Amino acid sequence: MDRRKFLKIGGTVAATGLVGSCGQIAQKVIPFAIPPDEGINPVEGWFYNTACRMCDSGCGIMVRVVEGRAKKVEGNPDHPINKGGVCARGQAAVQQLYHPERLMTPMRREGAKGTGNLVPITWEEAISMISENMKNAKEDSSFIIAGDGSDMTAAITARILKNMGSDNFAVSGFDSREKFIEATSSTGTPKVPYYDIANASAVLLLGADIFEGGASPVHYGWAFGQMRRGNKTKRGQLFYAGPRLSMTAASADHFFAVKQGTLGQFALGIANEILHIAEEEHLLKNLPATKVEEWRHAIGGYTPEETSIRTTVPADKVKHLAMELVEHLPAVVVPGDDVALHTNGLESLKAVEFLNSILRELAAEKGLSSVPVLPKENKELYRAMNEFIGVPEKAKKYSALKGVIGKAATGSQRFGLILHSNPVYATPKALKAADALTKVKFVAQVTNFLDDTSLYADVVLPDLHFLESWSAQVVDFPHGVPVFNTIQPVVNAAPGTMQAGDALLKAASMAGLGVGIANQEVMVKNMLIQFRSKWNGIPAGLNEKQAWEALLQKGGWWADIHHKAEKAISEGSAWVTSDQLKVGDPAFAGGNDFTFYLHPYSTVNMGDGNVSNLSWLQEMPEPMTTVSWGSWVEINPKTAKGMGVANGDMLKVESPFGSVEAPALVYPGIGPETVAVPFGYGHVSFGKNATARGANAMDLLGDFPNGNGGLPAWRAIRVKVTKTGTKKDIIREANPKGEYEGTEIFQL
Amino acid sequence: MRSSLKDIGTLMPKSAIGRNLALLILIVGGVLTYKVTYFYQGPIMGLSTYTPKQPIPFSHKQHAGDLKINCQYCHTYARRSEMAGVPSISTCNNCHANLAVESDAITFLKKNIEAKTPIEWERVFKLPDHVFFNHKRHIKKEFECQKCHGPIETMEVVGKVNEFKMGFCLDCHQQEQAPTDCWTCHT
Amino acid sequence: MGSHSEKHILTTKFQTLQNEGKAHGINAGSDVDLHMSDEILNEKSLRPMFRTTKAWFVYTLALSSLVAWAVACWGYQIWNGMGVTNLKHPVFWGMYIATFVFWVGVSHSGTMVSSILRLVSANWRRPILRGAEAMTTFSLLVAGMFPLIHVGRLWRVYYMFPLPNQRELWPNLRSPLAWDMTAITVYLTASSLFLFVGLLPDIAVARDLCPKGNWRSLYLKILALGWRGTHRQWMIYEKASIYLAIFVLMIAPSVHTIVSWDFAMSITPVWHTTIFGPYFVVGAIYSGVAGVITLMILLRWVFKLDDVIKLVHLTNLSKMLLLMSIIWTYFYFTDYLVTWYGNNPVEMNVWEWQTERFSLQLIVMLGCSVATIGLLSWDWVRKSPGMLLFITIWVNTAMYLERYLIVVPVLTHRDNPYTWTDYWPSFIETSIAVGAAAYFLMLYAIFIKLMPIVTIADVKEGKIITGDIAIGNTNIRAYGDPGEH
Amino acid sequence: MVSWSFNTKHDNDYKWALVIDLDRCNGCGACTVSCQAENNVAVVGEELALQKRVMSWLRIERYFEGEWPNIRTVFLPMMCQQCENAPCEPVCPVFATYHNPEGLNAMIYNRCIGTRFCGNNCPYSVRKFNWFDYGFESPLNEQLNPDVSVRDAGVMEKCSFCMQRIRRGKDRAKDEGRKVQDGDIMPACGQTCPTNAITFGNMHDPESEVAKLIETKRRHRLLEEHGTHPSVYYLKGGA
Repeated sequence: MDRRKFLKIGGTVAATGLVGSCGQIAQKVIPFAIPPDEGINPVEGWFYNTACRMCDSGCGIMVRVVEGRAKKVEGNPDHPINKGGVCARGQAAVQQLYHPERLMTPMRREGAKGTGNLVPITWEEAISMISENMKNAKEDSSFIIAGDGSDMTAAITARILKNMGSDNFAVSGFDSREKFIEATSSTGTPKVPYYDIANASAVLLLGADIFEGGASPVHYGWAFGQMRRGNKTKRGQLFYAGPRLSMTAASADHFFAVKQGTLGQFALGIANEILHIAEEEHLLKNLPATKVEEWRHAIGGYTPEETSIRTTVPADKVKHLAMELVEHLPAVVVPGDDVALHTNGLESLKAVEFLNSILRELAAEKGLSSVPVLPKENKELYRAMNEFIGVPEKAKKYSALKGVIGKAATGSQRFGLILHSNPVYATPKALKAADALTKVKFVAQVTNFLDDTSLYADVVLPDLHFLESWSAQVVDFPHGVPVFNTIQPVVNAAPGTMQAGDALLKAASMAGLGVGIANQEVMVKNMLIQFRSKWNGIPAGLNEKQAWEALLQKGGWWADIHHKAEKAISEGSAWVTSDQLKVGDPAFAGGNDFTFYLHPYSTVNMGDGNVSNLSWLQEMPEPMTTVSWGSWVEINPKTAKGMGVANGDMLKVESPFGSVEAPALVYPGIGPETVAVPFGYGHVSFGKNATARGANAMDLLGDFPNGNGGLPAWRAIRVKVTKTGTKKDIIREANPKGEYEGTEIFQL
Repeated sequence: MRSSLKDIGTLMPKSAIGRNLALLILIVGGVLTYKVTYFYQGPIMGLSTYTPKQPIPFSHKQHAGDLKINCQYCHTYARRSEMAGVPSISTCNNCHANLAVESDAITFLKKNIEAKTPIEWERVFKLPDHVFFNHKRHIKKEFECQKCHGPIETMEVVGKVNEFKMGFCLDCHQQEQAPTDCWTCHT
Repeated sequence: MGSHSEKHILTTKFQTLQNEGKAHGINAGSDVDLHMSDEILNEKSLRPMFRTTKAWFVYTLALSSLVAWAVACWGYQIWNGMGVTNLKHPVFWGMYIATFVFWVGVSHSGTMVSSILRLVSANWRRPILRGAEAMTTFSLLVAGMFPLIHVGRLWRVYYMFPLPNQRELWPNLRSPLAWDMTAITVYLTASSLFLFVGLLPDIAVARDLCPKGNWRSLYLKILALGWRGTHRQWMIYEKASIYLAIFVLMIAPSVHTIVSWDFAMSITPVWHTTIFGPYFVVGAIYSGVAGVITLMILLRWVFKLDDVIKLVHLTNLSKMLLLMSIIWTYFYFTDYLVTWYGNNPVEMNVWEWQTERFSLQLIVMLGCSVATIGLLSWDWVRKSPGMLLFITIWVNTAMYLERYLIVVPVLTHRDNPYTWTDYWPSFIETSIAVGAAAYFLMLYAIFIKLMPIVTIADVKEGKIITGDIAIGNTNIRAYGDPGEH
Repeated sequence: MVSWSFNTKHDNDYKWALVIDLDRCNGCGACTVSCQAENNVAVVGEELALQKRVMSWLRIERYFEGEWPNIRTVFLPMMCQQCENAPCEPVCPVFATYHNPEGLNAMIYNRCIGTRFCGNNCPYSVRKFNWFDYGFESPLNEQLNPDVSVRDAGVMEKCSFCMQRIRRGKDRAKDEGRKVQDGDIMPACGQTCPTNAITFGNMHDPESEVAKLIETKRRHRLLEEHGTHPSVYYLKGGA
């Protein structure tokens, strides 16, 4: 259905001073100070295009605004990422905007760090304090931890940081993507590969929970819909292989339970079987025979039988899966956290890429292909825009964060700035972020809510909510296609709040570190001026104001993507050489007495926990467990019976790095040797909805394997599980018995 | 007591006339209660029940009556929106930029215009928030505003002429064969 | 004529008369004591009314405090919303509805039994009528409260009445609840009328025997409606009571059938069955008769009415109870069998759940029907008030549980398995249910103090038509035979 | 439709239907929050959620089959099915819920007296009751949708197919002097669905997408044995 027809695309920023409460019964009638433009129905309201910042996927949204109040978030149908869809978290943006606990005034710390004793101060005081401490900062004695390194606030602060003679910029919103970049680094164009699910007819997900997290749940959701039923004649097949039945896995036609850390070997096993089939059916003719031979030889060991021993997937299933992939071309294999976050992560990723390149080859022979073609100039543009933002690529890596926290821990840091990020909560306990922050002389935090990190901040600045602020974002979208989102204020700023970027600019200029920019809005305009010529789609005839409005009305700028490739030998396979085709057995943190594999994962409603204080998301049942208002430990029914554990029994989960306690949830979708713990719960201080609710899975994680600078192998941790004897009610929407009757009663 | 009540028999009216009379009284009584309850909650035509004092003594008699300014010149959303909308001060300024500027009402207005602060009018016509009236639809059907709001153009101070009870809406909807589905007005 | 001396008796010579009454050889077989003089009969019947012991005050006070507490709970519920109950999604009906059905059921004994017995002119009926009819009226008053307690917006409940209004909205006559309201109100009116008409001659007696300056005389004079016992009055009285009996007899079954339709008319799995109408009616009479027996035993024990309400009455009633329990058991198992044969997965789920969750209640309920049939088949059981008391109380407990088991289990485990849940009444709900029982007993206790609890006139009539009549020097046996029992 | 039902007669222009493709639905739950935002559905909090008093009009039911590792999962978005022959309608003693001319089960909150009979009689258990008065803590009330009335304690509520949107869509179509076509109206759930699993339209318009979809062989309706004739059609998953 075409949403475009349904929604008016919103105009530019609303006329200011819209107050009043018509519609509701009220004693006073307060008219508009300035009448809204002709043709607008003030009750239906306006739709303003902006971008969602609830996570950093960068979906384009349009917000319904009635009489100066944001009412509802809808997806921008023209946007290449979300195609008009919005996820649960995005929908909750309006609740975040009008949250009763939103911070409305700057705060200063009183007493020791960690006590969280904050007193309100004026903006002037706050700014002067910050500028003072900016002055005091010397070479390499200041750092920034940002929630997202791709928006205007990050850009401004990065410039200020440079003037302060430091490049300790770290982005805390890390996930397994950097592993992909590592894996693809040898190709010369390091990137997160884009898997064109939409046009594939078979997709194999290797532990890739693409609907729950990762690059963009909404985009992959759309792609999944297209694959499944977008094409009227054929239905796309979805296969999932991994250690847990995740929400993504639940949508798959076939689920393969694979032992932790062996997914790379699983991929090679399938590749082997496919090559076997190809040989029998005389496929892969276009490739040089030597190369195929080389491959056959390199992965000869991974016969279905061998694979089944390693991965616990029966050999016939491996064969069957390989056959399915060959039959449903084009087929794509998507690796996920369970591939990347293991000690053999890099090898596994390469193995998967290898499998993909074979499948591309097979598809190409049939004249099919699903390799997105990325015009060269787009890549250039993307790089240029990233450079404009000015946040170094390395800042987005885990190592950067680790480095910054490490430096802070030494006590060498005098000035720390934390932008919409909660490192104290959202980093592994092993990093000791809290202790590190206490050692920093002065920590300023920019946020909308007081959170765990605010306990260690000297000054807390109440930033505008993203629905109130001027900003823009260069989305790190896996296409490599540059997506530039403009973010405009759809409602007036809440009293007492202020654009933190502007405040920091003021502070910087007071400290003599000015970067010559008035405010964030100007930054966005500058980008328009600089890149307008390269942004095709904005008519050349327009003057600056018109161009500006056109940009805002569209919600940003993005290049069109076309998916059909003429030639199939893509950069995917170029770097795969036979000597790389081996995947070692995984190693695990924790000795033999740690009897369970730990599976920490982020749920679709809580994510990494930065939205845990929104009651809409707390009350929304997590789709697979149907649990709301609290965290849990998933355990296999048989295992639970063996341990005498029932729903609600408190379990103590101990890893080599820490331990958590949470009620048990007997969950059939998990292996007998695995326990799963969701992220996003167990805040120390984050408003009444999130504080002390459940356990923080981050406490179980640590640096493993030690030594390598990259992202730790967080799916390669083993834990002890013990009953504490206490019980806690789990709020679970589904009836444990009834959830097995539904398919019969509803004939599904 | 005992003497007055001879026996149970005396309870029943003896004559046929008596019985019919009783029946008649019952029927008439029933009809009366119906009518009474109906009119009690129904419209009270002609008399303004609620005339609050407004921040500016704006005279609809003068503007709408004598000067014959079209209602929708000021209440501009009426034709395109659910709500008619109280005009914004800039609308007033269209004429009063250089008209009757010396009167203190207008000076008050000017002050607001400079300060860009809207005037807080007292609401006269209220609907409970479970009722959704759509001005646009009624305007498009070329309905007289007066039909509901009363003879506004004769009023110095606007007062409520009709109780906007459901019966009031319903009468009209039935006469005009307008939809009487509950969801037409309630959500 | 003799009113003066009788008043005298009532105050002083009471004890001696009592002894005389005892002295008379009471032939236990017959239902009326032919040799008991009218004075003594009046004495015995009016004593509960005029003689108030401390015990009564304590008893009534205790009950009324329970009622007060229940009312407070109700107020709390209205103030805070229905959430103070344990009702939840999707268990929208619970203890309140079960209790409602129970009390409507109880109400079915009195009026119906007495009218049946009137119409078949069973002689043994006489002394028990009043107690039974009063029971009907009061249990209906209690039952009528529960729909009001149950609704979410009590202050809007008048939407259910066909009041003319400017919204031109009327009640929905397709809804079983609308029928329910009508049925209950009609039944209440009819049975109160029945009770009152039956009372007339006895009120007159009470009026005449009322000691001077006793406050009761005020309302007795008015309510007696100038009853003089003239021939015309008696004729009208007889006619009226017969007509009313027929009328009530027609209403009563329809009422509980309609109550059963609250369930049967819905498409809820276990409820949606055609047998519910008769099944409920039988259940109602079953519990009702049990209720009557309980009350009669208590009355004759508390007020020493052994020789007015005699064993034979209890025995006959218990025969009726036996019959009812057999019929009820039959209906219950028919219903069960049919549903089981249908083998609808949802209904099977409900039963599975019922047996695992409410096993105790099931045992009490089914055990009861078995026991009543078993025990009541023994003659000595039917003749032992103690046993009867035990059985009848068990029966009513069982019947309450039956209603609970009809309402609750299916709602907790109905069509949509995702929403399966559990329900257990909250403290508020329980207090209100208990308060209702207390309310019933309180009303009854007060009634005993305001009106003669024994149908004096009827008993006298019975005595006349079964005893001897002196004509001149000879005593001629009246029609009817004292030894017929 | 059903000759024996008590339904009011239909106006022939519109008959709204919702088609949900279970094969597309990935259970992400965006629809549930979207519905909550659009229809001023209250948040009940932890204690009441534990007592099964969540108010959400739309929930995603998740059903399992089999055991690890061979588990089949079905997501079933469940909202009011807007039955053609609705069990909830006849039992309401005050016409608070009734069949509207466009084949929807209208629920009029301010008429409801809270007998909860309708909720009892709904085989899908989709009606929700306001057990308490759940307020909207300021400034959260600023977000309330002005097109939807806020419900009070003691009344039933349920999915309305976002009838405020239907009304506005028809209103707009009327202004343009045409009938409502596909794309004019979309309920909040379908609006936000990332996988485009939800389609909404007018069954009486043979050109509409829903009219076409409900002819396909994957068409499925829930508990049809009750003869409720839902207006919500599910397209079964699988091949």
